[in-house]
Amino acid sequence: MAKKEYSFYPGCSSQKLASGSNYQVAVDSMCDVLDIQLNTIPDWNCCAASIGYAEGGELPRLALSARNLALSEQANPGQDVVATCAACWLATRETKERLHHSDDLMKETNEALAAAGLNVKADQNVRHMVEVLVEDIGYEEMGKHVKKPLEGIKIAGYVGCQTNRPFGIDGESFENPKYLDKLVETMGAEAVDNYDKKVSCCGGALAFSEPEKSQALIKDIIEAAYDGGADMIVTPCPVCQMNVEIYQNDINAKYKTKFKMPVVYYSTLMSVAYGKNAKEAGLDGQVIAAKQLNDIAAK
Amino acid sequence: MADAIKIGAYVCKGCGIGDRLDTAQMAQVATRDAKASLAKEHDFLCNADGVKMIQDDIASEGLTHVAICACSRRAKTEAFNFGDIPVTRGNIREGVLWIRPETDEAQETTQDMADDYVRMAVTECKYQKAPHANEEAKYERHILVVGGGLSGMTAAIEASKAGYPVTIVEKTAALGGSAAKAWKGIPQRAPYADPEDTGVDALVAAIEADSKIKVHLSSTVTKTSGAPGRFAADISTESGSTATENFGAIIMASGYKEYDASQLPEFSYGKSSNVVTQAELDAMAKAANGGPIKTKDGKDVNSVAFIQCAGQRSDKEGHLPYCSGHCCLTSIKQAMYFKDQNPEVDTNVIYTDLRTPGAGGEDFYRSGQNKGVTFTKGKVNEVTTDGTVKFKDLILNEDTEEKADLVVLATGQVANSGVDIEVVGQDEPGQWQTNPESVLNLDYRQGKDIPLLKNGFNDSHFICFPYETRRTGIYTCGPVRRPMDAQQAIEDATGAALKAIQAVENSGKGRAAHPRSGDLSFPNFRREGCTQCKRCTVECPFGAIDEDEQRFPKFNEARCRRCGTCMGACPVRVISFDNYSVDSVGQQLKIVDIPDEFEEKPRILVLACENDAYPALDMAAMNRVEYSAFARVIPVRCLGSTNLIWVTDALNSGYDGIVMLGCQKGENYQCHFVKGSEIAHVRMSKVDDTLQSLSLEPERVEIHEVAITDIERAPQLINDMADAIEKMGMSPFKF
Amino acid sequence: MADIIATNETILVVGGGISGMSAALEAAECGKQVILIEKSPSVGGRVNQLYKYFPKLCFPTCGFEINQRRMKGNKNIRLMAMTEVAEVSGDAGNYSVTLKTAPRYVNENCTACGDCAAVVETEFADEHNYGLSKRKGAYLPSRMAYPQRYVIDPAMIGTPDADKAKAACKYGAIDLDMQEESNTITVGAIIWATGWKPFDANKIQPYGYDRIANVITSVEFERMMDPAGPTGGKLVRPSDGKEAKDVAFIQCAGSRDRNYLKHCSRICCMASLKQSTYMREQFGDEGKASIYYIDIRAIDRIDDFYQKVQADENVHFIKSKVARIDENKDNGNPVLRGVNTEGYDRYNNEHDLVVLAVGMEPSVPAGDFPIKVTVNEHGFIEQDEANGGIFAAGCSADALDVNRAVQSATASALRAIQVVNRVAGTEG
Amino acid sequence: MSANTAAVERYRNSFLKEVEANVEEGNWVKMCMQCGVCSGSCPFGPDWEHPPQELFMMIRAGKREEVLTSSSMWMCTSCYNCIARCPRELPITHIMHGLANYAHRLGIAPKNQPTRRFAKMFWDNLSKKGRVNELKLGVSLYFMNGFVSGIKTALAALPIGISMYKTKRLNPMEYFGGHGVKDTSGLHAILKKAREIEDAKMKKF
Repeated sequence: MAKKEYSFYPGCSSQKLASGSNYQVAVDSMCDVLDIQLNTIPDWNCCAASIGYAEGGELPRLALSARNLALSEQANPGQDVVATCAACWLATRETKERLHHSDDLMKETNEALAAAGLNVKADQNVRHMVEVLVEDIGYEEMGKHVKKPLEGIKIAGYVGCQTNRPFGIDGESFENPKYLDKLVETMGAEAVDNYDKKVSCCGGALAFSEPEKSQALIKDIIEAAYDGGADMIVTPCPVCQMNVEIYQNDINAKYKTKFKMPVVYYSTLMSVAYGKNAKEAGLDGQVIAAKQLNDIAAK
Repeated sequence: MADAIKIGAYVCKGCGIGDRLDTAQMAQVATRDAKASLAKEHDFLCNADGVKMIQDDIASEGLTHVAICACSRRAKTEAFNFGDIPVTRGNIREGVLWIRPETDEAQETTQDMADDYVRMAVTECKYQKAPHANEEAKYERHILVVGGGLSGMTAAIEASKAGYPVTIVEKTAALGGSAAKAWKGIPQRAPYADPEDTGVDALVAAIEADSKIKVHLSSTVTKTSGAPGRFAADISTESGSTATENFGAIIMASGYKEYDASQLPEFSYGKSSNVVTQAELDAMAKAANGGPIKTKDGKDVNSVAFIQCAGQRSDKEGHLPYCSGHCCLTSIKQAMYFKDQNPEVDTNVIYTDLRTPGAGGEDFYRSGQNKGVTFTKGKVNEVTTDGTVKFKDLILNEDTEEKADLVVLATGQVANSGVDIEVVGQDEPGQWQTNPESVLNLDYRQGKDIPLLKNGFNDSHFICFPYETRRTGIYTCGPVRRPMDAQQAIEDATGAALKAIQAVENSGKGRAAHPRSGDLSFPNFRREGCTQCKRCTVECPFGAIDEDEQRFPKFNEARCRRCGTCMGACPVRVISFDNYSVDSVGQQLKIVDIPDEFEEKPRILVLACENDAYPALDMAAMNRVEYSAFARVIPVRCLGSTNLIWVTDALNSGYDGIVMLGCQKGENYQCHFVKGSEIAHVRMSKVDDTLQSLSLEPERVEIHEVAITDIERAPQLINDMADAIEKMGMSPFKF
Repeated sequence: MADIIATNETILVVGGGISGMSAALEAAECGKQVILIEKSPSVGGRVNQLYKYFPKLCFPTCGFEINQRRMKGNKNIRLMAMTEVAEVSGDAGNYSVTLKTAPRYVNENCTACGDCAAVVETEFADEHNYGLSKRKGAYLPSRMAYPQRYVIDPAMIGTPDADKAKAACKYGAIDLDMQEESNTITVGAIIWATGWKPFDANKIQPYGYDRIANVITSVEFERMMDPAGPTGGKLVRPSDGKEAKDVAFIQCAGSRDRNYLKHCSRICCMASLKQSTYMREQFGDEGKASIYYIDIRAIDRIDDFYQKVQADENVHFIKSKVARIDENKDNGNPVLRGVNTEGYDRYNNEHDLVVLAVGMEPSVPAGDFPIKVTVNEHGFIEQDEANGGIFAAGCSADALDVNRAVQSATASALRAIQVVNRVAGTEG
Repeated sequence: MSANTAAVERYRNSFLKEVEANVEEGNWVKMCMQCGVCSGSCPFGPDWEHPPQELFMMIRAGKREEVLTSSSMWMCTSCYNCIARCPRELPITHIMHGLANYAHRLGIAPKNQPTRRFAKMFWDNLSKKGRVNELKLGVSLYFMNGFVSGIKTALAALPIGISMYKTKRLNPMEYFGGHGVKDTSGLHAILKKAREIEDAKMKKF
């Protein structure tokens, strides 16, 4: 397959030594195998995620994403914008659609951008990395590169919210998207079918400000994974990954549970299956080690 | 007459009949006992060869009648059609074979059963004449439409488009009715977004331009006599002049009047000029003619509250128990009057269930919201004279209020349906006000107008047959039939026009209307035997029978539905049909072989309504549900046609039990002739005297309501009688 | 097949459901020549799959019996089963229509004795029961099937079972070599009465029809009540066959929703009110129904039926569009999650069974009409001069209850007659 | 506004119109048909004093005070369940954000609403350098309720911090500098302009 190029929007959490840095590492390894080239948008900025609204309001928030789109049009003309972070993707895609939905917004946004000598058309596609995998690469091709099938591992595909709603992945339903399960099986592992909490919310945006509330949700997500006999959870979203992984001790303390459920990225699974070592797969980024993956990676 | 006729009996051996029964014996029975002129067996009677055999015999042997002893009359009906030759069916397959076990001990009784059905089929033939259209049949294409509103005008135009001349009689001085008083109408085409022209002006223009449509304004129908094909209507003007015209059929589109809001003091109607009804608001809008709608005292309107179901869907005294169907859409339309003219005007619709069904309805609701009309689920308790609407917000669950410059009451539709001939002079509180004056002034013995169904509307009671009124050739449409909006009224009127045309065509050929559509038979009446007891004139469910000058019953064939209720009612048996009579059934039950009581072979006469009970027994047979071999089932047109003489004859000739199976009666009646089953029940309540006079147990005669789905129950009822007889013992009247 | 006599004074009715039958009969009883085609092996359509009608709670087969008799006795109607319209061309008063008739593999010799079905073993999902039960490969579509003639399932052809059926028939009624027939006829007007299909419940993902055994559709529930239905007239749960005594009805399942059907399907409220009465009919005081609704649309005089049901303390009304259904893994109960918007009560209600009051979707997708007709965004045919001599009847025209569908059919019959009368030049 | 005027204003559209004019996607509020699927779909459902559909009804009822001072819309965690399921296409998530933002700008949003305060920090944090600086954000968050409680929360969160640090997913040095865009001035100019335009659009009510 010919090399595929995309204009890449990494997002804050992916930065070196940030909460999602391991995600980035695994994505790079995965893309390397699949011959995907990510051309990072130069000088990209934060998307304001799903919390910037309160202070930022509508136009400034949209302007942030618009700036990224504008920079992308300059540096990587004609290329789809691809994000790995659900929030980044959502904010950017929403901005694109809102700008096209309202001429006023388009006008006002460009007025704002003009202050920095920028202009946006927002006519490129804005896509999540899993869309690239599912639609441009395809399961068959992804399967071809598997060197070490992830046999004997049972994985709960936790899709979460923002990769799934309101846009979602084409051909998948909001309530029961199957692409993570298919991906898991493509990598030779077993998927937990009808994983109850597949699309439940982890409390994302409120994890910091309302920890009790969001941890209650996280508890259910992990519990359901155990009920489904999962060895680990896989997710396409850095917010989900962090929230579900790092609060398990607090949850154990509060609910007298004994959770120790690894939460990994699809890209980590794929990198391991593609024969990358633990470091390349970002496994060293696990707060709760995914032992089975480490073992396979070490083979 | 019996000797004038030549009957061919045909016994089929197909479908296992030949394997399980002695068909040769059956053929013999046909000629020997029932006196068929010839009887033949055939391996496969309904196929081309079998049918040809019969046709050849008709030609060569000059058969006048044919008795088919094969499957049920409901099967292969088309195959056994020999034009004018009357055909009867002995139900051997469904009626005998499929309901009897294939055992040796059952063999004898099963054969008895089959033999009897052969006897009965041949005997029934003897009392069959190919019916010929009655002489009074007249072909009159002219259609009368009573009411010149949207429904009436539509019916007229649509009938005219099909080539039928129409006369419209309108009470007021102008065409248009209620619809004409509206500023705009509810949209009837996609995108269902905005109020649109009512279409009334166009209709009026079309009617004035139509040479086939005559209009009488300021006129009413002061007398309607006759029957389909030969109605005569007196059309009288206000000035008193009267002209009589002839019509083939009548469409009643007398519409509705708005519910009298003065019965809603709690809403300050009449106390405040700023509390108006929907109709009044439309009048105000018409006056404003696109400009801002002002209050009656000329002030600007900045806020409007619409109160849905005002005096409707309520069991309060003087309120309407029903929903008028159009009001939600109408309020949205009216709120748009304001919003389209000035978006700053606040319009709030207070409802309990917003009813905007169908494709267009929901679009219109959404369009209303889009224009800024707000909707509040709430229950209004009071409107004060200053326009304060006190209500409970059912969503916010609190008692609250809104002050509005104008309050619009969605009061409902009250039908202009004429007098209620079944509850004469009814006008008790708690009831909708029934119209004191008649619309049609029918010169019918049973009353001046069409019987009402419910709440003063003339709707049909049949879900599958929405146009079935109880007056043949007269069809109601529009809001007089059922509360409805303009779009439905137009559809309804078009349908009614079709039915009127159908009545014209069928009455012209002497054919019956639904449900025996096409039946040419009609009641023959032997005047000399009549005792003028009037039962037939009273009991006819369709008001077909009047009285002539000498007080004898006057049959108006074209009004008759051929149910035979009159025949069943007649104590002296002077009423009959060419193809259905006291004899055609009575002689069947008499020819049945009645073994003497020591043979332990009781006989049960089953009279089953051909519409529901008989098909139910057929389908039970298809499911191989067994029932007693002692039963002899005779289909009747309607249980209402059951004459007491059949019961007496049966008991006298030694039957041990009688089971009568009719349709559901009462409020949710299923009887296709409306009252037949009910009348039969009343009639049979008197049978006890007969039984006593014969000193027989009352349990020997049972009458039941049966549905077409009673596939298990119907056979069970027959078996129950068999068991009862077992307990009571055989009838002593076997000779 | 005998030649089809049709002229430009003939009316073609497409679809043999209650609307098509009514339109055909009403026109024929006005003396018009009618050809009635039906794509399935027998007429009757959706209503024939209903247990009862609202608001009278009477049986659809009762009216169907009358309509059958009207048809048997009327020479003006030519019924062609298993037939569809392939092509249409021309204008009002002169249409050329190509009809395709699928092979039934059973000819008019069939006496409906059932010997063929008795010997056949292969079974197929029974369409009449929405696939909830099986039928033989040689079958009579329903007890009231008209024409009353058996059918051999096309999948049987070439199998030994088919030959067994043929051998079992004493009347030479089975013809396994029957081929599809094509006939091109001329008609003056066309009444389109192809009706509706239940909205595909799988698409309503939050309700888990595809994941939860005890979530079924209203049409399936209706079949369960039929004594001749898949459960022999018992209301039982698909998961474990236990009696379903506490049933939840979810309104607007696919209707009034931009995610599915934008329009209101009109019948569903009444259907659920009707079905709530089945609970008492079957279980007496133990039968409980909960109706989750947005607005109860018991229009015009049938509102009294709503009032009657409301008076039953075993029937509960919750003003709420259910947000999601999960399954209680321990007992298979569906758990309904949502908010009663009348005063804001959050609920997590368990029921034995959930019935989705699925919406009405026009049978023929907007793009699939053989000739150009005006279809609105909901897929219903609009009344439009531009449609020439083609008129919609019943649920091809709008989401209608039976009563209104028959009215619509009667009206469409007149519109068709107007065209053929114009052709005949008999406008008085 | 005084009690009497309140009575007059009830179920009048003044507040609805204000929301349409000044709240992000506020023009959708009127399209709600009160089915409540949003309220039932929210993962934080039980924590809402007034769920979305009820807020919409309150807006129509003119309950300005109750709506804008409510903590409810601050419960939105942007899971988009409501948007996905709304039969009427309302962008509920955004409306909730919009209402929160509007209340916040008017200065009548509940003072100590934690999300409100966190959101402010988040924005300040990102708008300064153009990218989020997770540690600073975290630290300032811990101290948003004052020094003492801040230490407590910080200590409580310490194990997490350490584990993140161990796995190289948290950088102590970030506190002194860390990530950011190069063209900060351009970014600030854009945000300033955007804010100006938005303020100019704001209607007085």
